[in-house]
Amino acid sequence: MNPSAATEISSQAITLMATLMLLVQLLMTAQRMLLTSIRLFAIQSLLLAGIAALVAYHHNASHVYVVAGLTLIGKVIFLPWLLNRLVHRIQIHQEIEPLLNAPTSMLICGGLTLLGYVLARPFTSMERLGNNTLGIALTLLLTGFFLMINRRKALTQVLALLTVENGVMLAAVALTSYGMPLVVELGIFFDVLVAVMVLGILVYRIRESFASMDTSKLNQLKG
Amino acid sequence: MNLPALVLQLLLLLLLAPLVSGVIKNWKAKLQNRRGPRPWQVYFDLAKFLRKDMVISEHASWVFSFAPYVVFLTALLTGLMVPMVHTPAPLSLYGGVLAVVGLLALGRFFLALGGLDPASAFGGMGSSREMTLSAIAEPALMLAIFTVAITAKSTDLSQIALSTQSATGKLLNPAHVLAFAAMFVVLLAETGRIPVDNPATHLELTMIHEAMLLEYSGRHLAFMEWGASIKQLVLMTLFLNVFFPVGLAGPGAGAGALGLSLLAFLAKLLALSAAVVVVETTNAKLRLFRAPDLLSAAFVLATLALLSTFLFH
Amino acid sequence: MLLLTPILFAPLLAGLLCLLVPSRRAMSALGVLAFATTLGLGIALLYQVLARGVVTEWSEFLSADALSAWMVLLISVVSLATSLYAGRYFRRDEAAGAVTPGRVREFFVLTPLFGAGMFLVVLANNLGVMWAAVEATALSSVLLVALYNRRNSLEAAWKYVILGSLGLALALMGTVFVYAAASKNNPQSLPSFNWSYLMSVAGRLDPHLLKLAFVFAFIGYGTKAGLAPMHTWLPDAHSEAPSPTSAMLSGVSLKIALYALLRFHILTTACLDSGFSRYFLLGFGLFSMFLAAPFILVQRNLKRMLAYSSLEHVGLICTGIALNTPVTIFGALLHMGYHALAKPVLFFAAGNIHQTCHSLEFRVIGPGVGKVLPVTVLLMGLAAIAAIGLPPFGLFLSEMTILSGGLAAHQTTVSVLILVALLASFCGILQQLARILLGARKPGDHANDARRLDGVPAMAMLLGGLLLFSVWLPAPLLELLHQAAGIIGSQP
Amino acid sequence: MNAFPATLLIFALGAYVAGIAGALLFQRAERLANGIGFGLAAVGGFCGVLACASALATGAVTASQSFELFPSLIPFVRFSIHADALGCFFGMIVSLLGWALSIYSLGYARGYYGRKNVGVFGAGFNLLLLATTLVFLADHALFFLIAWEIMALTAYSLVSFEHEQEETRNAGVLFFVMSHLGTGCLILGFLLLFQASGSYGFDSFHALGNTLPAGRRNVVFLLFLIGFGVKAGMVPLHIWLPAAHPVAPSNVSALMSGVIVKTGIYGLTRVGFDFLGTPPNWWGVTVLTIGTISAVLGVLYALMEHDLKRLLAYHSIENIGIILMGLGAALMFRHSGHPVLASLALIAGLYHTLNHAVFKALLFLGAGAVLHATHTRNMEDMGGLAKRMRWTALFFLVGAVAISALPPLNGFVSEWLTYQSLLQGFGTTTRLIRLMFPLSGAMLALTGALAAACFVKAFGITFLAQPRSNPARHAHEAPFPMLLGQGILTAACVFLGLFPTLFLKLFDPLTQQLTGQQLSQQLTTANGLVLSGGGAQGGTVSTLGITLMLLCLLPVPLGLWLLFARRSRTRIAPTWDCGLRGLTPQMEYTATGFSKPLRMIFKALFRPRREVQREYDFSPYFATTLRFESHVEEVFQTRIYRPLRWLVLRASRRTRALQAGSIQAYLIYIFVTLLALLLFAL
Amino acid sequence: MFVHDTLLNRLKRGCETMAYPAGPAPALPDRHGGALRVEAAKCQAGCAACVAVCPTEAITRPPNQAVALDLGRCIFCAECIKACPAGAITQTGDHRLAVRRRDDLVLGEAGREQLRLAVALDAKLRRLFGRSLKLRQVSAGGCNACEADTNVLGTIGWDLGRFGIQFVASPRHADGLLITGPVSKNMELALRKTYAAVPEPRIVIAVGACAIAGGPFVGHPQVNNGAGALVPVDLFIPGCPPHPLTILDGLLRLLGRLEDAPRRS
Repeated sequence: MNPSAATEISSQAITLMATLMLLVQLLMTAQRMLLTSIRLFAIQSLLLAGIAALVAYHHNASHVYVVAGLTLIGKVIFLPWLLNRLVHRIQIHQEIEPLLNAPTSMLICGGLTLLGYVLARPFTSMERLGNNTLGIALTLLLTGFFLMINRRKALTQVLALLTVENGVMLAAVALTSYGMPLVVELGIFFDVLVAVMVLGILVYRIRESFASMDTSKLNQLKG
Repeated sequence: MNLPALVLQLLLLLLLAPLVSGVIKNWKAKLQNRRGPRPWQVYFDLAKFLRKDMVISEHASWVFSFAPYVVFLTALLTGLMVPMVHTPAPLSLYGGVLAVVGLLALGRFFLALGGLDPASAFGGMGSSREMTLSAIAEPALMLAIFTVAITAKSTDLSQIALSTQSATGKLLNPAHVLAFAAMFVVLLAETGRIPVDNPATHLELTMIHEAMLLEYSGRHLAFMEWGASIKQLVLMTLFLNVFFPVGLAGPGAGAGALGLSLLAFLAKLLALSAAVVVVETTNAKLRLFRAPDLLSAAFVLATLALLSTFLFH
Repeated sequence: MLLLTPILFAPLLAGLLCLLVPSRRAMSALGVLAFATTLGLGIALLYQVLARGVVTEWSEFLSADALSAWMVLLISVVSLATSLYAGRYFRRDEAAGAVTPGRVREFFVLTPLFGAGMFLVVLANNLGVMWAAVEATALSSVLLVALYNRRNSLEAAWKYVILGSLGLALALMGTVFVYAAASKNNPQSLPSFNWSYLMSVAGRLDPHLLKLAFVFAFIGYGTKAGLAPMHTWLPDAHSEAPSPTSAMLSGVSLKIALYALLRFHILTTACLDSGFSRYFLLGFGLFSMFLAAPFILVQRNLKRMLAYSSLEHVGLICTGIALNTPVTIFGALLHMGYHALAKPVLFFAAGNIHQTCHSLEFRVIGPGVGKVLPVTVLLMGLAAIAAIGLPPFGLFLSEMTILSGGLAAHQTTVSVLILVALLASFCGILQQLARILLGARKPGDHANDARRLDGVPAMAMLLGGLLLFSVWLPAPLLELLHQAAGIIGSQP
Repeated sequence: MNAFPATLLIFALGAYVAGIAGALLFQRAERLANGIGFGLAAVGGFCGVLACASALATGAVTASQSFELFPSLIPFVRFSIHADALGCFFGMIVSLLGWALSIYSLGYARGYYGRKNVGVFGAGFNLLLLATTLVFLADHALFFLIAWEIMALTAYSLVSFEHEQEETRNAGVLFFVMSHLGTGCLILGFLLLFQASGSYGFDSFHALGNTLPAGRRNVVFLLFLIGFGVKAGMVPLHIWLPAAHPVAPSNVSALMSGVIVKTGIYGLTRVGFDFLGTPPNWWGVTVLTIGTISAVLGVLYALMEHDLKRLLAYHSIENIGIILMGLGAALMFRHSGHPVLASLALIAGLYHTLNHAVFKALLFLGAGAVLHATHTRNMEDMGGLAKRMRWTALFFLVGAVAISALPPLNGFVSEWLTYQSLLQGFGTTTRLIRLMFPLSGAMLALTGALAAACFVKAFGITFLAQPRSNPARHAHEAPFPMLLGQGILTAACVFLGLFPTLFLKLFDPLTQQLTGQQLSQQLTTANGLVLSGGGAQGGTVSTLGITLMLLCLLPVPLGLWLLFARRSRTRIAPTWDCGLRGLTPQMEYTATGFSKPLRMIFKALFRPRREVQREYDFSPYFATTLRFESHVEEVFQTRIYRPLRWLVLRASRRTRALQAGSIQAYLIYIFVTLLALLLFAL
Repeated sequence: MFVHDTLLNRLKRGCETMAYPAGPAPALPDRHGGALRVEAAKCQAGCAACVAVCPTEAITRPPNQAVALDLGRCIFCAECIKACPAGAITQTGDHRLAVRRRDDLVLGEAGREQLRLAVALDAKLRRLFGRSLKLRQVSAGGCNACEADTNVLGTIGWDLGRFGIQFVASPRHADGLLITGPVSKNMELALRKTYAAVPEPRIVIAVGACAIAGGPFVGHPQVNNGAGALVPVDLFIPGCPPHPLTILDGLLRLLGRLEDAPRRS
């Protein structure tokens, strides 16, 4: 396989995986079961790890392997496990009615996707691998953001936040030839880990105090 | 300062003032088809008051006893600032129209305090009304005087008189006539005449000036009454010699001219008294709250006078 | 001699040691010791920076320029005061049963970590590390906010962490974009992500990318810095956190985020050679100032009011920097310092009032707090006078500096707007505080406070410093500020 | 400035500083704190008077230089003072009042023993004097603003000194808020000047206005007019004044009404005559109009008051109006190129400033003594105090005569000068605008007459007749220091009234500085005994002559007395009560009743509300109880400020809805901002 | 024009004040018999017809004494004249009735058949009040008839003002009191106070039977039987009510302004 063909294949694969990430994101937007969402997030993270691995392989950048590995361990295995446990402990499985119904949400997500692509257009030339991965990354970020707004359960908000994070990581992998410097990656990784743990603690405490996880009930502080 | 002139004018003021009041009273009675008190009745009254004992309220403070002297002296002093038979007035240098108005206000200030001092409701009422009406009369008075003062470019009464004298046509100037009219209304108010105040009323609730004097007796009362009549004379003189300085002797006039001037002044004074009598006889006293209407009419007249100085300049 | 490393590690060490020591008193002493050390080191750093320009350590992993040195001083002072204050504060809380000893330990462990995180933010040379450090400060402070574990504090913490994390995710995006821009320039090797490097190649970076990067970084760090309309977590967190934490959050944490934002601003300006980022700072700064005023005016809660006042001051600092003249930037930095000295005093006093009156609602605190807490209220009054920008305190001077700089640069409209906003919040704060501090107690009120001097040393230290530096700025400090202003405003 | 006054001036400032330190240091020992605090303030005030007056009298001010008080350790600010003629003049006012008020306070502060912290009180008083003096002397805009704000701050603290009452607190806040809004305007004004000159030094502002573009210059003028106008209490920016002045301790009220308010006048003069160059006509017209309105409305509202100190406060508004009339006329003359007339009007305004400071402080001190004795400010509870507080009554009466602009006291002199300048102004132009002069003069006459009415009421109801309450019945004379303080000011009233020609010399350097004219020669005739309104025929007045003549005429009534009534006796009897069972205090005329005719006449303005509740058993003509309430509210309060406040608060409450507690909403804010910025960045 | 008409009319009418005292006094009305004359000498011994008919107990005849008519109490009803069989009591038609002393009003004894008309004030007081007298009227519980007749003096026909006599509102301005009515208990304080309010020297004039002695109310527990009990009276003007002419005569007599007035040395 000549290098260009390899690049081509890698590129195709990355594009595919990125698109799948977006698809997973849309699925998360559309459904309500908490455990399903966690699983979907795990899948999304797995795809991200795959992309990272592909990039690492293609550029022969060993530290990006580390990133892929960390993503795999952290976001595909550890965090879903943690969140699963939390769901079981707090005995809440289903998201209540989101603010906007599914069709409207999908419509908005479509719009956001468009925006992501438009934003990414000037920078497509920078991508070594994949097509429009940056656009997808931005879309992931924006739809994740939208998901946070649209959902009211504390846990789903955490999940949505994590998908935003995935989007950022995708951008990091997609845009830069070698990913970020290792120390940064490590920092980011541990931060995200700690963040989720902190969030978990809070979710737990909120559940204890409010007997609910509905964040729309967290509205005592006004003015 | 010309001492003989000063003494002369002082005597004139002291002696003429009660007579003017008496004459007005007499003529008023005459117009009511009665015989009326003699014109010099006021002298008798004053002499009697001076000789009588005084009864002073237990609530009154020193202000009460101080006020009559202030009223009397300020009236006298203003009289010396107004040209009576010759220009300049004896104390013309010590103050012009502003000082005259100010000194009269000083007298009124103490008069009103004297009314309040004995803790009588009538006195307070009189003070309140007096101060109210004088406050409303004051701008009209000032504006009327300003109209002539501006043309004369001076606030000195003698200068104003001279300036008015110098141009005979000025007397028929619309500004002058309007100011003259305004001043006449103010004169009625300031001297406590019908239709603003009734000097002959016995009913406390309708009183203004009298109400403040209710507690005064003896020589205090004499000085108050005398002061009031001097003030009346001063205002009339001001009115006559500033707005209508016909016959007024100029500076450095000889004895003959002065005599003539005195005669002219007396004649004008009598004429003005007659006018006051006519007004008093043919009008009813206004309600207290209607009096401002009259005075604001005077103010409007004065403003029109001022405006016409601008229009016909 | 190593300077930056001990600054970073002293609090870290203290925090970890706090896990071990038994007594609250010892924990508090450790905190004081750590931050006193950093303060001393910070002063040393000041002279080093003045002498050498930039101080670096760990092969440029850590680096400190004038701006960083200034921030180090601010962090040290505020943290020192907080540690001084916290001991007594938690003794009373514990006595009242408001917190468990475990929670108190949590505080004494997390606060130095929080401080260490902030030190790392300002000392890190690498933008990514800086991001990570900001995230670390956010996470440590979230737990501090939630310390009381009451419904309201949990709600506040939740909002803080969600909005903060989201913001930081966006900031990370911005960081990624910058990195991308840097690596595009240098495709062959692993590019340096160091500040010093980035600045050196700033002119050659992709402007579009940097614009996008700045937008993300702006929203991200702006959220953390409490710029309106991303500020919504701020009043909640400030009001529900324990007062020492509120003081840290308001006194320095906001400014640390602002510092991070400023780094992006400097870079963007250097790259674009235009006022692109300035307009952001200007617009949002002014908006923050104006938004704060009505909230202050009809506020019902003491600490929330103070939080909105912080919002206003942050807005002013942003605006001052955005006016982009040496004078205004100098003024803004000066203002940062004065505000860092004044605002914690207010929060400390609010803490005392809270513990005495058991509420922060103006209605409950009611008139006449001065009768109960005379010393606290006196100091609070002075600090409030400072905070609303009255002489003889320095905030007046820094505000005047910003305004005159603005006018000298013919930014008349902006200056007028600044002035109007300042006046509005002045009226609000004055009216609110006069309502509670002065007056006589309501009959039947038995709130009294035996320990009237609690927290006074910390407040007196800050206020004394404020007063001192209001009339006398030492020459080195002045020089440092000018250098720092030069770093921010060296480009158009 | 030659060495002597400058040293003395510094000494005065030093005394204030020492007073602050001493009073604070010894705050535990209240007697000592009182003695040190106010004693040093008195020393400082005395030195200040001496320094400023001698500097003005010897003309040393014209040669004075700006010098730095102490080197500034922060950039931008220069703590430099320049005792120029204008500053010195106002410095003299503040020092004079500081002197008298401090002596008064030595007695007044005793009332706080054991109740309040006298040390803090004394320190605040000193600080206020210090800051105010520095406001007048500052030669650098930032220093000026610092002094200005410290002055406002100290004044606020002193106003709120008796903060236990809610009324006091609210008034304090209102004062401070208004003051600060004004300061905002000042800051902007100075900033605009700074923008033009590039420096904050006052020396760089001289006649700067001539180089400014017209629009900019007008804006600057308006800003300063508003800024200083708030402090001066000109209508309609005055609402804080009647609220704040009454609630302050009386010595502070006196200082505020006497001096603090004058800082606004100082500022307007400084800006209008020094900084802004030759003014356009409308500036003067505006100031004159505002002055006229302030004068009339101030006195009208004063008449409606029965709170003695509020009444006095409204009179401050009136007098500020009169001062502004002088200043406005001066501006108009400056525009039309009549420097002599401008100087005359300026002198009129500034002389009135001095006079008002003296007599208003005196009146407030009197009110303070009354308050001290009766513990009420309500005139309806007073009465009969002239017998119980003889000296206070006398002093108050002198103040009342002076403020009513009655000859021969000082109020008359300055109003006379104002009249003169207004009347002579008529000839300066042929345009219709000149009608303003005599009309303003007429309004001035109305003001004067109403003021006289008001002070008849104030003095009469407070001091004369029967006591209306128990405290008034048992009132006692004020302690000696309080009397001495009042005595000094009384003497000042008399001297300023009787010897205006002497004091006119002090204005020479001032007018020389501001208009390039010296008028003292022109304004005096007859060996300096007679004041002349400029020009030999323009009109003259001699208060001294009037007084002497009054004394000379005294033999007339005395002679009549001797002639007719040598043997008459005087008997004390109950007041004539129409033969009823004796007069009770309830039957006396009340303050409210006294002003009723005016309330009715100016009904359209006052819109009085009255409520009468009558309870009766069988016939409405025989009421068993009757409750009468009458309110007059200021039209500015009801028509402008209250709706404005309501609007602001409502808008604020609406804004509060943004922070409704929903995290979703907060996320949306960020999201929308992000989208907007992204689109913008595209 | 109103002003014009008024003035013209007034001027046309001229002076309508009566000539008295320079000219003749106006005639008394028919029903007014003027002063009474009592000649006790004419009385029949033991006759007390007049005593019985007198409604105000003005006529007394103590045992073994001459009849005495107290004009101070008399209401001039003329019943006694009709009742007297001897014609001892007669009407003189004289309007002059004012006296200075209370017992000058008691008629009957020989030598005291007529009123001893009032003498003028002493020289000092006359000098003081002669040309200027201000009076304060006190209506002390009467029927208002005396006040009405006093008022008549103010009309243009009588014009009391021409003599320098004037009624004033304030007792402080007054030189004396003019009291009408029997001085009921309710007016007692008022009268005392009014008297106290008048500055010295002062005179008191009691007008009408009530003010002199209580008139028809004499002896009633609620009246003081006239002003004399409370204040020193200088002039008594009897009548019920006295005719204005009588009052005017009394006043002028007191001031020594009538030609025929007997003067004290």
